[in-house]
Amino acid sequence: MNPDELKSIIEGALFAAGRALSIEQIQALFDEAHRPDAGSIKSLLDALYADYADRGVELRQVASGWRFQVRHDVGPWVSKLWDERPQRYSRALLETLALIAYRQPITRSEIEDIRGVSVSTAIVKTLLEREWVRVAGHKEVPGRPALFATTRHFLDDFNLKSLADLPALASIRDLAEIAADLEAAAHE
Amino acid sequence: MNPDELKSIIEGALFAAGRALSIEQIQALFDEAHRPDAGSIKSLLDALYADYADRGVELRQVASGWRFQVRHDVGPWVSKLWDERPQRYSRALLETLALIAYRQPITRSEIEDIRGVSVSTAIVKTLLEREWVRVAGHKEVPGRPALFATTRHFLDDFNLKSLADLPALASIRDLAEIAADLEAAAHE
Amino acid sequence: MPAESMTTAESTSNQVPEVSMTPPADLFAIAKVNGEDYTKLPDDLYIPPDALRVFLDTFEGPLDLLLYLIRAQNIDILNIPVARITHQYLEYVNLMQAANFDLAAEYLLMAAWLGEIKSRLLLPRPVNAEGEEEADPRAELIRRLQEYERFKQAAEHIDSLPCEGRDFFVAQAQAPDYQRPVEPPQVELRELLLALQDVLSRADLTVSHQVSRESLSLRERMSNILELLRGQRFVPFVQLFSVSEGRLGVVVSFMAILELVKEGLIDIVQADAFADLHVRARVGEAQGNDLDLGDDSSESDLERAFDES
Repeated sequence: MNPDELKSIIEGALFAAGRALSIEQIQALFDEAHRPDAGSIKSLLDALYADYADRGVELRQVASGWRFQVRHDVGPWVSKLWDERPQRYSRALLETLALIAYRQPITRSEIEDIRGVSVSTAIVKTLLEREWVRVAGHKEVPGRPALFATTRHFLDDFNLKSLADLPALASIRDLAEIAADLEAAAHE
Repeated sequence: MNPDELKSIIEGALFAAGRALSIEQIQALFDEAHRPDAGSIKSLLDALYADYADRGVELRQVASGWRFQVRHDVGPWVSKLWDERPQRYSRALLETLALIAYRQPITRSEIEDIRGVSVSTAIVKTLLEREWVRVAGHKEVPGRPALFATTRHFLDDFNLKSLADLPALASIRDLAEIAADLEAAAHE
Repeated sequence: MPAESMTTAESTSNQVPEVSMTPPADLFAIAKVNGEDYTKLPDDLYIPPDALRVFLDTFEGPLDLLLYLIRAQNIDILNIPVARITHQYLEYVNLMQAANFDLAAEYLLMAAWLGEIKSRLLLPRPVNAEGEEEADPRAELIRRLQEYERFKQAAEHIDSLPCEGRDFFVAQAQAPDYQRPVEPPQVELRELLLALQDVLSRADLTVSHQVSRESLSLRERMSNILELLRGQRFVPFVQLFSVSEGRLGVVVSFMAILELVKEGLIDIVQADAFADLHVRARVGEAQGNDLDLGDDSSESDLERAFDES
C-alpha cells in the first residue's frame, strides 16, 4: 500500500469515527500482515495536519489521540446548527404582564383576583429577570405584599415612548366585545 | 465576509453536522443581513467538492443536501472501527421496502397482495424506526389504512439523490402477449 | 396443451396428504405421509435434506416458492406446466407442514388456486357470448408471478446499494466548543393585548371585578411617584410636580397623588398649619433581592412562565 492510500484510510477513519483515535487504534484497522508501524502513521498524521492547515476543520492531537475538529473561529456560525427553537412565553405570563402594565402598581393578589387563578412564582421571576417588571414598593397591608410596576426596559422592548402609548383599556374591551359578538353571531 | 471565510464556515458546518445540509440550511447559519445567496453557496460547494477530489473523504450531494462522506474505497478499513458486523436486512424487509419505494403511496394490504404473504408488524416498525418509511396519509376506504411512502432519509442512506436514481422495474410482459404465447404453445 | 400437465400422478394433488411430525427419537424418518414413514426426500426436490428447514424458511411466501420451482426446473415463466409445478408445490407444502411451519394458510390458498387452474386446463375452454374463448386460466397466475418477481429483483437491487453505516460512512468532526447565548422569547404588543382581552373578558364573567377605565398616564404617574418617594422619608409636595409638563401634566400628577392616598399607598403630612406639605410613601422599601416571592410549593402546572411545547 502506498503512503497516499494509507493517508486516505487514516483520514477516512478519523472522519468516520468523529472522535479521537490513537495511533494503536489506527494500526488496528489493518491486518497484521499489512500493519504500518507507528512511525509511518505519525508522519502521515503530520502530513494530514499540514493538509488541513488552512481549512474549516483541523487535525488536533488531544489526550486520547488525534481527531478532526471544526476550527474554533467558525463556531459562531456552526453552532447555529443546534439552535433551539425560541421558547414562547405562556399565556399566563402575558396576562400577568398586561395587568401589571395597565394596573400598576399592583400586588400579586390583585392580579390573582382579576385573573381568577394564582400567579406562579416562576412567572414573577421571569418578568423580573427579563427586567420588564420591578418591585415599586410594598403595600402597607398585612404581609406587606410587593407592588409591581413596569420598567423603562419594558417600554423600550415594546417600542413604546410611555405607557400612554398603550391602547386605552376601553378600546381593548371593545375589541373583546366585538369578538364576542361575532362569536355569538356565528353560532346563531 | 470573503469567499474563503465563507467556504471555511460551510466546510466546518458540514463536518460538524455529520449529516447532509441543504443550501437553505447553510444560508440559515448567517444573520439575515449577511446571508449569502444560494448561488454563492452552490459555487463554494463546487469549490469544496474539487478541494476534496483526491482525499479520504468526499463531498456528495444526496436527497436532503450536501454532506461529507468517507470515500467508498476506504470503507473496508474504516468499518473495522466498529466491532459489530453491520446487520443485513431480511428479504421480507427489503421486498416490503422495494414495494414502498416503487409503488408509494401504498397500503400494507396492497403490499401483501403483491408479495402473497402477510407483512409482519415488526418489519413495518423497523422501517419506520429506521426512518426509511413514513405514513404519508390514510386511504379513504373502510378502516382508513395507512399509506406508506419512503423518506428523504431513505434516499440519503442509500446515497441516492432522488427515487429516479433507482433502476426502472423490470418490464412486465403484456397479458395479451402472454396469452398469444400460451396459445401458440398449446397448438404445437 | 403441454404433455407434462397431463401427468396422472397429480390427479389427487388437491388433497393434502396426511402428514405428521416425526418423533424426535427417529432420526431417519423425516415425516409420516399417509401412514408411511418418509425416510428420504422426494427425488425431484433440489435440496439436501439437512438444509431443508433453513431452506424452506427462506421462502418469502407461495409466490416465492413457485418462482423457485420454475427456476429450478428451468421453465419459462410464460409456459408453466401447471400440473408438474402443482405437484412439486404440494410436496413442499407438505414438508412445511411436517416441519410445523406456521405459514400454511397462504401456501394452502395457493395450492387450491393451482388445483383450480389445473382442473380448468383439463376442461375445454368455455366460449363467451362474443364467441371468444375465455382467457387462459394461467394468465392471472403468470401476471402475479411476474409482478412479484420484479419486486424481488428490486429488493435485491436495493440490498446491493451501498448503505450508510454498512458500506459507507458520513464524515464528522468534533464540533467547536461554542455556546450560543440563549435568546429570550420575543413578544409582540399584539400578543400582550390579546392576553389582556382574555383576562378582561374572564374578569367580566366572574362577578364584581371592575377594571376601571383609568387613563394610563395616571397609572404610570402613580408608579413614577412611588419610585420618586422610594428610599426617601419625606418629599416636599411641590417636588412631585414639574412645571415643564404644563397644566395637563400637573393635573395628572395631582390625580395620581389622590389615587395613591385613596389606595393607602402614600401619606401627605403637614407639620403645622400653612406649613409645606410633605409626602411620604407608606409602602415599604423595596429591596429587589430579598423580595419574598412566596412559598409556591403548590405551584400549578398550568401556570408556568413558558409554554411546554
